Amino acid sequence: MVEKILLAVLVPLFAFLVGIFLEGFKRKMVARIQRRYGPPLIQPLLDIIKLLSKKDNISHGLMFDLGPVIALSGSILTVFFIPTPGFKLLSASGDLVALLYIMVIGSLGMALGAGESGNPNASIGIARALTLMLGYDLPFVIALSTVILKFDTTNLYEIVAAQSDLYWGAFLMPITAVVAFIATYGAMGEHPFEVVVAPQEVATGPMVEYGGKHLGFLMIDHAFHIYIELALFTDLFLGGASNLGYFFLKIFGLHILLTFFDTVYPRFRIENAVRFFWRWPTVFALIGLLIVMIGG
Amino acid sequence: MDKEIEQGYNEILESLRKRSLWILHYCTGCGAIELPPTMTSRYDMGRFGIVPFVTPRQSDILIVTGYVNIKTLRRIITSYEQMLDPKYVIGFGSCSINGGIYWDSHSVIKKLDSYMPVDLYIAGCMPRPEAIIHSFKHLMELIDTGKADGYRRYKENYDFYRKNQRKVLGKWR
Amino acid sequence: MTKEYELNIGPNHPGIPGNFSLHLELEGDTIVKANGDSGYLHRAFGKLMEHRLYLQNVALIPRICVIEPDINEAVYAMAIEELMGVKIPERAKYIRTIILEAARVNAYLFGLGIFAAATLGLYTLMQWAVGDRDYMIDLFASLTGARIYHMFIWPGGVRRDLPPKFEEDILDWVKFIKDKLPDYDAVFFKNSMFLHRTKGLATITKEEALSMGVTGPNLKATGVAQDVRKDEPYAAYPYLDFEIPTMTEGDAWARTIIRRLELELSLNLIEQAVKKMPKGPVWTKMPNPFKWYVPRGDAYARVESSGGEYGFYFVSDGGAKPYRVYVRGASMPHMYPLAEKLLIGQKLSDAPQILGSLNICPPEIDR
Amino acid sequence: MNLSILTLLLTPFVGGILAYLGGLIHRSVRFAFAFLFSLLTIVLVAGYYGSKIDSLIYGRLFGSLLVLQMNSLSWLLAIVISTIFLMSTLFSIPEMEETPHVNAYYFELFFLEGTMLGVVLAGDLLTFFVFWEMMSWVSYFLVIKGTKESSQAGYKYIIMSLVGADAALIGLTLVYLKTQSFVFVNISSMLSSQSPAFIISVFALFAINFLIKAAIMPLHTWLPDAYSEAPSPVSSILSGVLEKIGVYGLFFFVFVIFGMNLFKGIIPNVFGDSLIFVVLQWMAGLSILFGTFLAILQEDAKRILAYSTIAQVGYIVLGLSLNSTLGVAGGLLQLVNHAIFKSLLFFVVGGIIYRTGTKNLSELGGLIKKMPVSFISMLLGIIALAGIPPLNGFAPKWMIYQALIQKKSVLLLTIALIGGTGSFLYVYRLIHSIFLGTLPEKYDNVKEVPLLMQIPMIFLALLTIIFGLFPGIPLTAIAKVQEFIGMTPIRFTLTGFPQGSALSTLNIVKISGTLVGAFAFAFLLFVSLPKTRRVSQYDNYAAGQVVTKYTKYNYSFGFYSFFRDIMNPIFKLSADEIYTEFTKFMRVLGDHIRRVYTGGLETYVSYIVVIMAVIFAFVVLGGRIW
Amino acid sequence: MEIERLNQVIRGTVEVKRKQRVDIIVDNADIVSALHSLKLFGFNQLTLVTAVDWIEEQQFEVVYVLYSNAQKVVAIVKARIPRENPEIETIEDLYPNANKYEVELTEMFGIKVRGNPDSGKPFLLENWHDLPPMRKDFDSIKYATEHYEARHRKENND
Repeated sequence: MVEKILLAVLVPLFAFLVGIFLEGFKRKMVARIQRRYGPPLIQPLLDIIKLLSKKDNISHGLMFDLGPVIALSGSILTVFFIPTPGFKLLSASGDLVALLYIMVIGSLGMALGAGESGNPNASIGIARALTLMLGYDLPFVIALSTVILKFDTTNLYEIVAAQSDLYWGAFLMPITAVVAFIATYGAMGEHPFEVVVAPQEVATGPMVEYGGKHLGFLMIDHAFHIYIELALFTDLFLGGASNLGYFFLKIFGLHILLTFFDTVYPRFRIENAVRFFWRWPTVFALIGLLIVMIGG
Repeated sequence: MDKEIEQGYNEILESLRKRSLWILHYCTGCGAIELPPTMTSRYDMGRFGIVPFVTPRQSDILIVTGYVNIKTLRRIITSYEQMLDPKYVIGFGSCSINGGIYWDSHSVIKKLDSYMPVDLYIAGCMPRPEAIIHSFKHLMELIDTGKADGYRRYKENYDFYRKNQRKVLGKWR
Repeated sequence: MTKEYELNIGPNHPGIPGNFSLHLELEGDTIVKANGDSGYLHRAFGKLMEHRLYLQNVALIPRICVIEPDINEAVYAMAIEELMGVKIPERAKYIRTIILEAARVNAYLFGLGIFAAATLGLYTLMQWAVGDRDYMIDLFASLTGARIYHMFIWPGGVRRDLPPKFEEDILDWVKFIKDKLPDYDAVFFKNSMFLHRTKGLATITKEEALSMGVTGPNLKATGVAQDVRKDEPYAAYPYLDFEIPTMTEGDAWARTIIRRLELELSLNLIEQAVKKMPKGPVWTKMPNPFKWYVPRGDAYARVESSGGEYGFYFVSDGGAKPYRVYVRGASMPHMYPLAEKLLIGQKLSDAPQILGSLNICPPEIDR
Repeated sequence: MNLSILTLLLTPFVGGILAYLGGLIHRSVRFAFAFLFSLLTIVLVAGYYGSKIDSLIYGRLFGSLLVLQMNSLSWLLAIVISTIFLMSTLFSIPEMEETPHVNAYYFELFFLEGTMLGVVLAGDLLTFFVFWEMMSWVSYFLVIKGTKESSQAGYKYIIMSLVGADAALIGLTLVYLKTQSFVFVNISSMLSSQSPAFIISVFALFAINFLIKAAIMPLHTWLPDAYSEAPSPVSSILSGVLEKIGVYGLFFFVFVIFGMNLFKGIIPNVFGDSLIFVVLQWMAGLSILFGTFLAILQEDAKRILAYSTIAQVGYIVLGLSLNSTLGVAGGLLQLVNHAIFKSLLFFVVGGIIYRTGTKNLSELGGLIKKMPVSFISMLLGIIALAGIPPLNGFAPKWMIYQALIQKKSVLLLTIALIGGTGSFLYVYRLIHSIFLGTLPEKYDNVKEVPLLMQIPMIFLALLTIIFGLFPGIPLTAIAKVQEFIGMTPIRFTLTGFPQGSALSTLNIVKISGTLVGAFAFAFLLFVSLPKTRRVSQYDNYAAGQVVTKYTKYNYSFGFYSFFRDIMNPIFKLSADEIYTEFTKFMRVLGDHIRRVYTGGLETYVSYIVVIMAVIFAFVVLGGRIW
Repeated sequence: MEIERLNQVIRGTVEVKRKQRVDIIVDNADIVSALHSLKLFGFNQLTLVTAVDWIEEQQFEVVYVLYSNAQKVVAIVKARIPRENPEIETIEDLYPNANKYEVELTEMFGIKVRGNPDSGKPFLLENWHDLPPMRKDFDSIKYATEHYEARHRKENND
């Protein structure tokens, strides 16, 4: 029992620390690409502390307050379902399909909270976020179907176990892995898919009225989000890992790759982003699916 | 005893908090031209955790960059009141100190601190990026020592500020 | 039934260039009505100049437009020179050209950087461009000590000769920027996403542009090679060899690429001017500056700024202070009515981009 | 002879008559009767819980027995019907108070319930068909009691229903001519000797009828109008149960009356499935996809729900047509749960219309401050609809996905998952435009809906939670249904699915427990931080400008307009044109029929007589064409 | 150059000031017709519209600066109008960009523009209740001193 409680604390903590480190590292790396020195690695943590300790917080209503809370709790819940080496807490309670829906809980909370702010910028941001979600979900779902078909199970732990000894998903179905990577990238909302926040268009979109501890919560949630997306990809296509160190390294490598794209691409228009996802990634996802269907 | 702990806790918080200051992205006057160089690769104020942010709710510092037109003043005050405590105002350039070269203009106010509490002024037209960064460092010191208390002053002397604002802007809210 | 809703872009908004507000009425994602709201930077320069001596105004006028302050000095000097009938020395002409072109390059670097960051979210170009621009700012600072408002050009020529080694330094800087241009191209001008978002966006035709008084890069992008530097040459431009770049597309992409070409042109002009620059005096001796009396009359002096035609309509009654000055900013017709018209029917996501591609500089409108 | 089925069947009719008569005395008498008899119906239905097949022969016509029967499938439908009707009756009390002909409304409402029960309890084709026809007509009369446009919508609805009914009538006649019997239990064995073409034709004729009622994709055109223009309690009945009757009919005919054995051999197998099922699966898939995408683009609260009904019923049909233990169980669970949450949503929207007088989303907003109970109900409703755990929409979808994976129907899985994602879009639109955003000034004095409207909402909202956390409760009844239709019953636990029942295990209570834990942690962290200060909705970021009550600062019209831009080319190519062509065709058809009919009941009866005569003549004279 | 021919088409004084500049002085009533002729003549761009307050003569001088893209000539059209109840006709239909210049004229000088729907709407100023600020009889120094609090110099600089 004690062990379980300890794990229940440790898993989210690990996820948070990874997320926050990657965020900090990203800022540093982007700064270096931009020929700057960049903020210290712990800057995201400082930002969160600053935001959480704001003396004054505004609220537009109960849902406005609960939005970030639900977002964070949804993310924490998701973390428990993602196979992390060494932790096996809720493996029997849900699977990949359930995970897809569990991941939405946080977004829904965030959407509800942002909606209550009564700011059209926030509403547009949410509308964009949901539309974008529909965009990247199509290739992503096809990719997931391919994975499920390939390993013939929806249990995440079994999927990870099936990829041992370098039988990685990425090697078995490279096309699908690339598609899933692009979709994961879209889900993380970095450039060029940064249509949701888009400060220049909708003034940070859903976060427009959020400040203080609300924004702090959202930033914590963002750290989790980075971890979730990348860890899921790692589990599905990079064979998970045998220990936390390898797991972290894989996530770290993915994140560096993402940051490169983030730095050199401007933003899509939302329609174009969705059209992009529905064009080549979807076609390639279907090709990947076909290969697996034929090749078994 | 509790009070001491609380004080110590607050001190630690302040010292961490000052390392993350977000500027409201609002170019009120021509001083805004020196902010991009300060942000970008040559001077990079991001080193100190200072980055521009979009909405007043998210930001900590309002930089009044240069002269303040009365039309702008109204928006500045609106934005300032939307910011969350603790919030700081930096008066940037000579124009915000005493009207500068626009002392005789019919649409530019001359003394910013009559209308909103200013924690720090930067003199010069334009202040150089080095001066801006120095002023941020100074603001951090002020935050550390608790002297950057503009938001408290604004609350305490709300009637005074509101009276001055009304005088210039008329009954506007 | 209320279909539309209102949205303000600016003044406190990263999508707007400067302190300026765009009041949009939208239906869903489509703009049905766009109103510019200016005046946030209104300082009434016309009125201020009426209060000041001609010499004092030299310090005042650069502050009209902060992005490219030197054109103000040049145009002010040119107006007074026209009224007083002063001819300026050859070297001063070249120095003016160098300063103006360097200022233009600065304005383009700054403008393109902000355009990339503030409309497309490509911060990398902004970091690079604004950082590279700063080395020229250093050179400017060596002129009079000021980074932004140099107050170097004044009636009769320029205030003093160039500092030592300035010529070599500026050539170095030109080379430096030229070396950087491929980087900019790779990350921005040839970026597929940029092409995707700007090609065919907010197209203006030649006729529209001419009838609305559009000038500068925005006009050149529609295929009209109109440039004050060629049409009514001032400073040392008559002695320099250059072609005005034009494009025919007239869309946001063409407007941006034109600025990229102009940037290259200006760099070439600087090189030419530095190489051709003669030795000699830099200031036609004028009477005691505090007692300048400009003969009665009016003049319209104009130069080509980074945005387009920039001019002063200058009236003197023969006194010690200007009688009336009207500042004609290039952005005024670009915003009213061009941008207001272009925005209608466009998507919200494109609004900052259209404004950015028109290179609208709010202080020119407000003055 | 056990008369209890008859008692059960007659209760709503008696209730309707009593409510009508009571309403002539005083409205409270009407309410009392309405409430008591709805409750009585539930009690009577519930009394059948767990009992085996029970049937009653109540007459003989055309040489065939007339039968009522109660089996576990009927029971499942009957309990859903009676529950939703009780809720709807309660909801109707304030809603319909001011309308004219309120007595007639209750009369019709109860008649609808009675006829529906009749359909699910029918043991022979004739009873089935008579009740079916009555059901269509009564529901038509209820639909046209709504808004001004409702008569047009109802017209469309009844025309489509008539088309279906005619098809069914022809089918019925054909069957009777061949078998000389209406009784369900005879049909399968008697048909087996017939030619495959005959069987397929008869099945197709019946299927058209059912697919129209179930509004499966190409036959859905009547639905959005009828649902959105009908009075809200009626909408919830239409969406919650009436559509399920169509699904019920379809699968009752497939699984029970015709039986899978009948199709074996005459219908080829495609992808390891009978072609019928494959066709149905893809029709369901299309319904999911287009229902969802069209729902996203609606500007009217009830139309969103109407289109979402098409999509959600698509899941039911998809699940059932998978013809596997998991799929059928998932489909039936979706049937039960969809009735719950869709009725709930229609009730909430009905309450909004009751208070504000509009269902136009762009005129609403910010009502969360005024109507918290409605908000929470709708929140639970949309979470359930979107299939997000831990509410009751999750388990059926999960089961259907698992069944799809078992079948390796990856494309359908993709469509179903995309439909799930798409549903987030429209449910968020719904809750955002109504409850979130800026509160328009004109709604400053809006109050929460009356208690009688709240009770159904709260009850159904609680059901979404209970059935969500414990899918085992409805699954108990569903497993019995599966036993009844001769299928391996689903294995389940109270809170999910054990090892071996599906590809993976599921424990919803554990998921929700963890969620609650995470929420508690986050919430405690949140409240331990500095307090929040409530600000006015006008104290809002507007790029430095001031927002006043005159500012139109609410984004609700064309919420997904960029999605429209994306979809436009696709719609132009496919659905839009077909759809417009189809409606055009329907209108032309309607115009022709309008010349013959004025809409009166007697004309319709004569029409039936004529049609029957024609078919009779056709069959007698050229009957050997089969 | 055909600039000389302008004399024949325009009712007003035409003076070629220098190589690329021609001044045209017209009556208030002839402004629109003169600009119309000039547009036909090739002056297709309106550069600016402004006014000069000749307070001693109790007159406003309205100035239109036009540019001919083909001939590369600047034309400055000037018309004197009385200072009392100044009014001019709009040229918005000739040159679309004249709108805001005319709005500015109304705001800064109080010159009414007939036919311009926006004339009189606030453009650069907000809540302005004083004289139009660009008039010579508006004393902006006095206004500024009265309305805006100034910073007093401290005796000791600490």
